[in-house]
Amino acid sequence: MLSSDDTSLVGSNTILERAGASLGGRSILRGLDVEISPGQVLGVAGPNGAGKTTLLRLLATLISPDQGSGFVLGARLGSPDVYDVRRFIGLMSHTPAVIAELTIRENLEHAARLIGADLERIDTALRVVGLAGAAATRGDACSFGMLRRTEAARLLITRPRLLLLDEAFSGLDVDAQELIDALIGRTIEQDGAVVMVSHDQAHLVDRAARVMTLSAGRLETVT
Amino acid sequence: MLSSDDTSLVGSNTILERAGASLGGRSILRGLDVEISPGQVLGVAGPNGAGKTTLLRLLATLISPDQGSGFVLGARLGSPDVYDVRRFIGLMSHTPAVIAELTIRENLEHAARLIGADLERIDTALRVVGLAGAAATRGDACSFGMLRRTEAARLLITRPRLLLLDEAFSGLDVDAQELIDALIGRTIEQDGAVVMVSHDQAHLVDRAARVMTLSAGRLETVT
Amino acid sequence: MNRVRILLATAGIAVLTGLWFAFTSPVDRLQGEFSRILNLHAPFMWVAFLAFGVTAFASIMWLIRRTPRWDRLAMASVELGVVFTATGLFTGMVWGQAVWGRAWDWADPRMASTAVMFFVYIGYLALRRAIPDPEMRAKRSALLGAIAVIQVPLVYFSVNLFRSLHQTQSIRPDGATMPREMLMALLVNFVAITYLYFALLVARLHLARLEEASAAETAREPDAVTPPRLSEVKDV
Amino acid sequence: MSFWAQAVEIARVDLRVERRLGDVLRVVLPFAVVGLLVFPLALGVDLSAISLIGPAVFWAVGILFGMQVALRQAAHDNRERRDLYALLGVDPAARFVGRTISGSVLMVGFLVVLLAAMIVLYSPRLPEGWPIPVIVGLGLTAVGLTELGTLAGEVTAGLRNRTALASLIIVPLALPLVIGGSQTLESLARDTGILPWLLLLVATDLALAVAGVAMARPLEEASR
Amino acid sequence: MSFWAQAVEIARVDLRVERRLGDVLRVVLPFAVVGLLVFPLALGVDLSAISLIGPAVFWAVGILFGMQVALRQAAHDNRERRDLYALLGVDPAARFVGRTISGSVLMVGFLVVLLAAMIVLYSPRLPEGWPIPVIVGLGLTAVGLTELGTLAGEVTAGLRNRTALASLIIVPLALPLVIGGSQTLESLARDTGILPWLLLLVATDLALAVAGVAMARPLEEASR
Ligand code: HEM
Ligand SMILES: Nc1ncnc2c1ncn2[C@@H]1O[C@H](COP(=O)(O)OP(=O)(O)OP(=O)(O)O)[C@@H](O)[C@H]1O
Ligand SMILES: Nc1ncnc2c1ncn2[C@@H]1O[C@H](COP(=O)(O)OP(=O)(O)OP(=O)(O)O)[C@@H](O)[C@H]1O
Ligand SMILES: [Mg+2]
Ligand SMILES: [Mg+2]
Repeated sequence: MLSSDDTSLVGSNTILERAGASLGGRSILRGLDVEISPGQVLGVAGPNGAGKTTLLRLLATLISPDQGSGFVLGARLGSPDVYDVRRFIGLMSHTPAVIAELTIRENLEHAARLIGADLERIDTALRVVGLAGAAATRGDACSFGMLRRTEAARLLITRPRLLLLDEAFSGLDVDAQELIDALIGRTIEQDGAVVMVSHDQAHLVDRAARVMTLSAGRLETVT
Repeated sequence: MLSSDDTSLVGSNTILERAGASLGGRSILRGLDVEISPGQVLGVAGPNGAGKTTLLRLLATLISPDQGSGFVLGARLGSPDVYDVRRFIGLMSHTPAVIAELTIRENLEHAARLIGADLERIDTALRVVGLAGAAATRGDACSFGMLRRTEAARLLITRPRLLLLDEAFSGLDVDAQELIDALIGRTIEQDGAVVMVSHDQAHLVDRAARVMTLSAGRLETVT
Repeated sequence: MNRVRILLATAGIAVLTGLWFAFTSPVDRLQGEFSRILNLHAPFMWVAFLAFGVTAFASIMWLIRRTPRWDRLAMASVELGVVFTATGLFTGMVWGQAVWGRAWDWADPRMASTAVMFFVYIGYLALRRAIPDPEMRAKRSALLGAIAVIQVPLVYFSVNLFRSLHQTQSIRPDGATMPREMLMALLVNFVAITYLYFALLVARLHLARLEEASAAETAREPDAVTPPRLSEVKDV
Repeated sequence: MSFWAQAVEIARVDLRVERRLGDVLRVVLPFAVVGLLVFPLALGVDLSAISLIGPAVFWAVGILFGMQVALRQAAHDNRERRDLYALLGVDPAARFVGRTISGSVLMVGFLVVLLAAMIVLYSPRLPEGWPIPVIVGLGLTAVGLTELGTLAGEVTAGLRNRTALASLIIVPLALPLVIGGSQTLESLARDTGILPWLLLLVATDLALAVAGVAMARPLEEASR
Repeated sequence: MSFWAQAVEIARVDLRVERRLGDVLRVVLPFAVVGLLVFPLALGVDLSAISLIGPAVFWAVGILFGMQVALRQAAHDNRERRDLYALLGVDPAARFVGRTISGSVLMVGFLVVLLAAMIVLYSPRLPEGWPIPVIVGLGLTAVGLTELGTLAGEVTAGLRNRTALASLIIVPLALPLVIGGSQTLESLARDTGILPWLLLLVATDLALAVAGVAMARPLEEASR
């Protein structure tokens, strides 16, 4: 039987070719060429409103390009293939996605069950992110950093092959920031790819092989 | 006639004496002694879930102490006096408070009108925060950083005497982070006080005369 | 503009001609003068079906092509379909009151199903108005427009489908053979009202294009978020 | 800033948001007009009797859909926004008054259009000199319903299942308003003096206004 | 993970959330029972006729409040949660099925308690052998209503004024369900064969299920 983490059916090819995207009838991204190889960290920088979050949502298959084309983990964006690869994409966005009425543990259990992951990973993940003692706290009674840690725990459990981090360090205390590094490290080890958005150039340069800078929806520089 | 910025009726005395606070029946803060003098920046550090946000909400008069006592800008916490000083408290919290159906300019106008501030400040504030070109964007079409900048513009317009910053640097690009410094600087100049929460010790030490560290709802150290 | 005016004017003439036929044709002896209403009732219902069919077609075309014109067509056609259904319902009710002494009966499958169809398309219009984003609006309404059309055959065949459940009205001349002149009047009205539909459709599409053009003028490039101008902090 | 200036500003912005979302005029109103048509059909009323039941149907549909109008603000409220208003120095009572103003404008608009539709569709026999008393009665009912909705919104602020809860709170309390509103017309027809009914409405409106203003601060504090 | 396992997990968690919030059982149900009492009073029905109108009142109250039950999930949905489910690889159709399962459980519970209350309050004359056909009819109606509510929630996902819109979309479409549901009892009384009505209900449920499953992906895509 296939394990739920089996990725043999998933491509590793993630690439955008002259891709553009629109929101609310306005063209936000234009003519982006991006290639992300397994085992690599790509940094994304750019001023506020440049389109970094929109780029991550495009790579997460949550929006479709209205220009050019793209593949994520081998699935063509805008095609039904994306449904097969979504499970292997992990996204940490500006606002944490934790179900308010469930406790931290229940949130993780729910995710593990839906994805078919081993439930035993939950306890370990809770310990790793330092929430073992707060596992019974409901989502709506969590501090901001606790929500972010819960997300980190979920990403530890779901083991994405494409990890998308939107200012993942914000809201975490100094100790917990190392968690993000651990997440990145593990994804790379398992031959996954990471795209990280940050406003801190030093953060990016330390971790990413390449850093691309967006400006007004276009690629400005790649270093 | 009194100008809306007139603060002669407002005390400047902000102090907590053995104050504690509870949320959802759980005691979150305990026995806090804090004194904030005009013209001073107080830094607050501490791990995730320590109670930093709760402390700021207590100082913002949004929750009342259930233990000990406190005064904010001369008004006793839990008394009706707080209604008179709230207008002089500025809070930047984890989630930006921008009305989604209104444009950025309308949001600022609304705030200015409610507070009785000069509407001419709006254009200047928009230029200062770099949103003059985006003033007609609706709140629900803003990027995260644009929302934070809108909040900064609002704080420029409302000129608080007590400025409470909860990880205000997060989400802002490098240029825009200077905005926060400008806000702090101006508040201090006008003899206001600032309390800033951050996970970045360097950030705090650079700006704050004193840094207090919270841990599990108690004061750990003050430097 | 001119073309639209001419179309509307000729449609007016066509409808007047239809009315003339309706009022001069012989009447059914059983139902009396009121049976003249049938000349309007049936064509309005038929054309309403046509309109919803056009919407479904346009919706499917939008899903394939994703060009705004199909979305405009779907929207314009629903608006007309709703107006035509309302007229059909109204004439049906007037007739029912005259012939059966009752304007409405929920137990009549055709009446009930027509009413449901009417509300669903009103819901379609409300949904459109609730979505500001043009792309999202087009997507969702295309889905609803393509699906909602399954009600049309249900309404049409409701009389036969549910006969086993409920008696049909005894003097309802479904499928009854009519005198030639009566058939003639009905057909003339059918042509006239179909023509009216197309004329109004063209006019509505024209208006929609104007609306969209003016909206496009105000649509902006993504916003220019610029670096802060700290030098002006003191002026705020 | 003065109490009234704040209330007016809140009302102004609320009406602008409504213009953008079109909750009332574009979503609820058309359905209410349709409801006006369907109600008698559902009850199986004969067309010849229709002119008699017009007003009753008007009130039934008015209250049912009016509830959605009354609760619209509650739907857009959230903790961030409440905190924002608090720290802009907005008096909770001014917020209550402001929302009542904008809500009443919408509710009056809603009920007047519905009334016009009812008159066209049902052509009820109206007693002479009806317009002024009826419109006054309608206005007073609208204000009361809005106050109720705003209060219910405040009482349930911050709760997750608030819309369900709030609508369930409104319905029973709206009864005196609806009775007062509908009786203005009836007693006009029976020539039995409408003043008592108008006074009932005024008294209810005032009582709700006093309750709203007096309770504004405690409710605001209870919502955190 | 398999489609069904996902659907069951969604249903399980949804029921747990309901247990915590108590939307249905603690908020809507008590009001519905009160509604059962108030309805005949509001219509001015004479008490001696009360046993005759029981079933009609049951259906009127059931659909009115049932709508709130059907729409409860829509109230807890938001963009973050939709994105979360998408990236957990949840098939939109599995989400639809899961929500239909949990919603139907609640709706059946709601309707059965309401029916019991109606029987106690009105003591209607019920034809012999009513329990099984009526409960089956009720169950089928509940499933259909839930499917409708879930679909309406999907169609209006992400819109700000969604509850108003969704409830307005549901009501007309619920008509065949209510007709089917209420006719089971009637035709049992008139001894005219209930099978056609049960078949109507089954057909509607199936049609809605097919529509929900088939439309799940396109709707999911249209919601961003
Ligand atoms: C308000 C209630 C009514 C509704 C909703 C309604 C609905 C419809 C619909 C949808 C059609 C078009 C489908 C078709 O052509 O078969 C239609 C046609 C027709 N209706 Fe009605 N109807 C109503 C009342 C009546 C009444 C009271 C009568 C006569 C007693 C009547 C007689 C007819 C006839 C004769 C046709 C044309 C059938 C044909 O030639 O195919 N309708 N109606
Ligand atoms: N739903 C939307 N509708 C219309 N425009 C939008 C929408 N969401 C974002 N935008 C616009 O898209 C542009 C890019 O937004 P995005 O969130 O991708 O920026 P970002 O690079 O992540 O910025 P930040 O650093 O502030 O997070 C902005 O100009 C914003 O106004
Ligand atoms: N509404 C609430 N009900 C119950 N407990 C709460 C509530 N909000 C917060 N808490 C608890 O209060 C504690 C402190 O929360 P607070 O948000 O003040 O932390 P913080 O120091 O700001 O943390 P972070 O760095 O993560 O933002 C946490 O343990 C949290 O679980
Ligand atoms: Mg962003
Ligand atoms: Mg915090």
